[in-house]
Amino acid sequence: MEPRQLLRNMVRIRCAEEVIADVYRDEQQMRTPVHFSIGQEATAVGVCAALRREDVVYSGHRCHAHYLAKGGDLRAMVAEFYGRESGCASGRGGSVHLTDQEAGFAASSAILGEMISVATGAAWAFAREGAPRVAATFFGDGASEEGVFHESLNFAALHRLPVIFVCENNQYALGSPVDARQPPGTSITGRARGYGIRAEQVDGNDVQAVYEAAHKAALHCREGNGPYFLELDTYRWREHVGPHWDHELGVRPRDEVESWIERCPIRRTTQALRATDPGIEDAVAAWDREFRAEVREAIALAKASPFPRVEDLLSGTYEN
Amino acid sequence: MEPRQLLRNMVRIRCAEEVIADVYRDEQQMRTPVHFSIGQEATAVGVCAALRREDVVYSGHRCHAHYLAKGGDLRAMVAEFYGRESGCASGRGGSVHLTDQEAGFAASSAILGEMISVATGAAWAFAREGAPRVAATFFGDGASEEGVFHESLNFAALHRLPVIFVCENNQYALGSPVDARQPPGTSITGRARGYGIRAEQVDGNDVQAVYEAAHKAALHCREGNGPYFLELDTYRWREHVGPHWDHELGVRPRDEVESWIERCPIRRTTQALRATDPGIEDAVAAWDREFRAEVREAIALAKASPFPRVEDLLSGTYEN
Amino acid sequence: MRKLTYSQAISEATVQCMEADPSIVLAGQSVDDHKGVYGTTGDAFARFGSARVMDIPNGENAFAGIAVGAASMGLRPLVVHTRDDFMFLAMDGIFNLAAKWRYMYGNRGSAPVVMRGIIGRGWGQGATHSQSLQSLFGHFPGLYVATPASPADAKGLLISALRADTPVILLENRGLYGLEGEVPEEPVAVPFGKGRIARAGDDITIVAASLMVHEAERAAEVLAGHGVSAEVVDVRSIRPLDDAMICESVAKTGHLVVADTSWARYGFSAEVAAVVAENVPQALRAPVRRVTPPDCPAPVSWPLENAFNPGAETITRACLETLRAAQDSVPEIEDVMAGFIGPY
Amino acid sequence: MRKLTYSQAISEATVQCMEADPSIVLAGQSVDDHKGVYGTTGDAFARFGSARVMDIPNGENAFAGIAVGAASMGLRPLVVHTRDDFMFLAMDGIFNLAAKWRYMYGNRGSAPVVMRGIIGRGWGQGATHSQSLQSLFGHFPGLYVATPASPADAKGLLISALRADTPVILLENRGLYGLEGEVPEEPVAVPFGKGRIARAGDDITIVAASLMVHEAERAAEVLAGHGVSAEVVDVRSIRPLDDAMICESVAKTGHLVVADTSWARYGFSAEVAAVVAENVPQALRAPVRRVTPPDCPAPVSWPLENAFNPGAETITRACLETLRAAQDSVPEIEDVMAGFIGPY
Ligand SMILES: Cc1ncc(C[n+]2csc(CCOP(=O)(O)OP(=O)(O)O)c2C)c(N)n1
Ligand SMILES: Cc1ncc(C[n+]2csc(CCOP(=O)(O)OP(=O)(O)O)c2C)c(N)n1
Ligand SMILES: [Mg+2]
Ligand SMILES: [Mg+2]
Repeated sequence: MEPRQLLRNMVRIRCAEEVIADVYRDEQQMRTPVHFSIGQEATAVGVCAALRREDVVYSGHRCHAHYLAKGGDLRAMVAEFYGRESGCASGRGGSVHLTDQEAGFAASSAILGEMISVATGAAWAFAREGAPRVAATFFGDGASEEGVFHESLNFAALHRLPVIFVCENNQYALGSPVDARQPPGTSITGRARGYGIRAEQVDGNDVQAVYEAAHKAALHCREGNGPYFLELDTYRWREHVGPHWDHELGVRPRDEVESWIERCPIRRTTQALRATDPGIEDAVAAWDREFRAEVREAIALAKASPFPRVEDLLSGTYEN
Repeated sequence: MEPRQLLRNMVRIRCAEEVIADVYRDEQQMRTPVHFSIGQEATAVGVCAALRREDVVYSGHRCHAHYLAKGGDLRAMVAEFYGRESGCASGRGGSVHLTDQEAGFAASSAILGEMISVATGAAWAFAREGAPRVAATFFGDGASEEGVFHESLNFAALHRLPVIFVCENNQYALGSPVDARQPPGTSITGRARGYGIRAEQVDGNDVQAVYEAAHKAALHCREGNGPYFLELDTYRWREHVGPHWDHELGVRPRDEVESWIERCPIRRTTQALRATDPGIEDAVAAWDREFRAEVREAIALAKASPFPRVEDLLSGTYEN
Repeated sequence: MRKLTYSQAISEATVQCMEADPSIVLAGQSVDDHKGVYGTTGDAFARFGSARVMDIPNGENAFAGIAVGAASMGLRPLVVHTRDDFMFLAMDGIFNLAAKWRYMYGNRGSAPVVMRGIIGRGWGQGATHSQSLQSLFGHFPGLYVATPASPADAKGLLISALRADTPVILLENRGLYGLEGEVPEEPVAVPFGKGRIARAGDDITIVAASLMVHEAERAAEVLAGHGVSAEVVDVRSIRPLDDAMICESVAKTGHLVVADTSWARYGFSAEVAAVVAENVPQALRAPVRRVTPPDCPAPVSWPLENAFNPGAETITRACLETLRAAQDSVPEIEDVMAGFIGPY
Repeated sequence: MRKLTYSQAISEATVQCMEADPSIVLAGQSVDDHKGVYGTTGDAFARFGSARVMDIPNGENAFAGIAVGAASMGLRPLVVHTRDDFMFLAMDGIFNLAAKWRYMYGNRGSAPVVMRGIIGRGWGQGATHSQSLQSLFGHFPGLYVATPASPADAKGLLISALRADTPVILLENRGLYGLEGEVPEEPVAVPFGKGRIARAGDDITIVAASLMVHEAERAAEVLAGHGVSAEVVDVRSIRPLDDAMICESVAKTGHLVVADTSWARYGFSAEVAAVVAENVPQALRAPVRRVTPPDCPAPVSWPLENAFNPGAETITRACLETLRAAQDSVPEIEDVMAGFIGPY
């Protein structure tokens, strides 16, 4: 994918999340917890750009960006936040249970690490079918501490399954920095290598680097060489859950947050493109207007859409 | 510990298990599953010889050897197999729930991997107390695949806890060889290093080598340097559970079993000592007679001992 | 009709379903070994080989999720846990993923995994290798939970499970594997939620699941000798539960004893009592009795284990007490596991 | 008496117990952060620092075992799970280790871990972040399981837990944290197994746990306006369960409604109904009613979530139906979580 397109995709996600965050905070009408990826757009965009439509993506609680990057329907996502029947999970799942099967965004879920195993299972199905499909799963540095990480990587490596494990290391789990949770001098990538899995640690705020690594990973999987592991270093700007900034609450050091804002993946790509593409800043500004309007429209549409009917409360629990 | 003493301890365990296996099979009176370590005595003896009485040992389902090596009461173990009130767990636990607190054999249990976490917790308590005590936990190659392995090693390494992780790699879990369960070209030791844990792979049928490695490990822990990992390669001669030989059932290749019998840790140590200690073979023969008599006596005693009273069925469920 | 043991029936259902549906994969620790999970997986392995009968590494937690992921992509994993106790490690995948998958993604697809869990009754299996977890599994919407008591149901319910579009937990008691019974050769599905009157009677209803159905039948036999006509209801599946059959029986007999291998508190026996208290309380002519293990972990020592496991004798006494009849002549009834040759 | 919120009461009990007993260590994911687990751990962190209020890595499975190992060696871990749903990952440690430790090693020692699990009611917490797991925990011998409904009990039961020599699960509903009530300043232990008559009445008994006690009280208020005198029994702990109090109340009123946030099937409400069916069935003058969530996972969309969560209105209707009274005048009663400001 062209750098310009990568940039555009990041801008769209940023716009969506920023608008949603404001409305979420001001209106209190999206009654579901929200975990924003503002500042982390390059990981979602870079990885998904390297995937095909028939490849599938899984994610965790912080999933909006992955959903959008894989081509998930924005309107259906916003409607889900508003709990509408037109939501991507018909209002049953909320912001942490996004799905868009047509776009190949299989599922996200809110129990840490779960989807590492589920994606492995999808890859197992693909491998058995002999389909050249790849499953990719995003999860955090925190989720990598769960036992399911170990068991899944072992299984995937043993059976050479076409799954890309994408660890978004945003340095924190809730308010807890990664070095308070993992032994000094070690890395998640290092642990992944312990299973014989090809693993790479990449600057997660460099969308081009992420894209290239993911491209290599997808090829590796598709050619039957087994799983691939990517650790992408990045940072979330906002609080763990919700629309606010947490350095204002003293959770993380202000200068740490600011140093990462300096490394904004969107600004960085824009600057990199400026030399060869002098109109890029205007383009970004135009995209920004375009996408904010798109999101506001999706919000208006969602609010005008009907809620699920209470009579349908039970339906979907069992097959019919 | 002197090689002669190590050898004697191995002979005692071998005698105990062989006698018990015969009686178990012939009498059908020990109504509890039994997992023999025949052929694996060097791991138990080598590690426990390097520990102090106040250090504690944990084990899994295959625990008789560890219990005896740590100084657990043979009579109480045998009585436990017979379900007697005088059993080491008062007949409540059976062969997989051995305990001898005075000897520092803390506990064994039959759910794979559990005790990796429990030993880590004990080490956590020791570290907090500032006590120079060490916890060691034996587990198999199979148990190392469980998620609890990953989570426990992470915690132990992060907090530099005095725990020795002893993986007895006997090449099988039930009928499943290790290379059917773990990715090629990788090792359990390699994975342990991923947590920054000092780790060593040692010939588990060489009791001297095991002892020396464990000695180093215990010192490392006691000096506050954090956990230590030992992978000990060995082999069980008998079937997974029960007194029989399984190559007769076609479970494992006869020549594989035989090649490991060739490497019998007892024979090997005896041969190694012969040069400097020409009376060693006679000593072994004498020990053999002595220990077999000891075990038979323990069996007779157990059979003459009372069962728990049915009125006491509930007691021990709650504090009194 | 031709007879099979309970384990042969499971084996036959597995092979027939795998033949009919190439998407079925049988997976579990050492399902491919010489014992073939007590004779239930060996035939499938012989027929389909390691590509479809797959030994898996230890790691129950991930494998539950792996099965869900595969099932949602069209595979049909049949996962075997040689003790249901190991499923504590798989509960996140079972309850947070499998049971909720269809609902929480807005009815857009399913993850129809099938899990067999074996209850390790007897021979000193002890506290962590002999628990009956039906009551736990029964609590959660989104699952079917079956507890076949007869070889025919072991076959028929497994067939239903492998055709369902809902995740299914099948609990099998190890003590049943040797039991013989008539089993149709063709793959006849037994539906979930339909109980079975294992024995008809008028004076008292004994509701039971799995192994306890046999204990109840043995008790009914003894009771007949006392002039008591007991009706035995085999629920077959505990989710859905055949409320109607239970209530009809109790409406007729006026007396209820529930027999179960799981603990009383918040258990299967509580649910059956509640169903009656909700629907036909006025029919009860005496208090409900629960015959279950006592409120402690399972001990190993055999006199304790014998006292722990509820059996025909306890059921018989409970029925007679419920009917206020004399009990002094209840004979000692041997435990179902008597004569078993170890190690298990 | 001085008033505290439910979360302040937990915080106070924690600090007082940690002061009295240096072996207590409070551990959980981000227990040391600015939110301090909804205000329940911040004071302890401020007072005792990171040596005794410890952020832990993610890994619920191992940490349950770590806590058991530490407890068996004399530490007293108080482990916090910010959603009880995460405890599915810890169930092997809870049920196979903690609950059985004392018994299965022959009464030679104990592993008295205390685990707090928070039920994430409301604000679209959804299927995997708002389950009430009391019925599961209640099933297993070897544990105490408490469900405090008032600030005083939140304090008193936590104190009992931290002094017990048996492992304890405390379930707290997030919807209760803001609730105020009188709480003694001194550390007064509330025993397990003793219920509380939250409101006395004569016509019907409402048995409830945790948050549902308040819904029951609100329902009782409305019922009083209908001339119905409802007695509300707060069980306080579900293991042991105060059978006697439940039976006495039903013996008096002849009518029973059980209100619970966990599912009906094989749940708390089943057990309460069973206790009555076992002990005082003849007292029942009408069928028992269970007011619980419907048999589906928790949805997110708020009209569905409202319909899913049982509340005062449903309880009121159930009581009136039980008493066969007219229902047309039941007012709409706002959900307890109304007015809550997100994100949670
Ligand atoms: C099994 C489980 N334990 C705990 C939680 C609570 N929790 C939600 S998000 C989170 C931190 C996740 O950190 P990370 O995986 O790094 O993802 P990030 O939020 O940084 O994107 C925790 C502990 C959970 N959802 N699931
Ligand atoms: C959690 C769990 N899963 C499965 C089992 C069944 N099981 C008992 S022993 C065993 C194999 C263990 O292999 P390993 O850890 O290598 O120990 P070994 O028997 O070789 O000494 C298995 C799978 C169990 N006890 N616990
Ligand atoms: Mg993170
Ligand atoms: Mg092994």
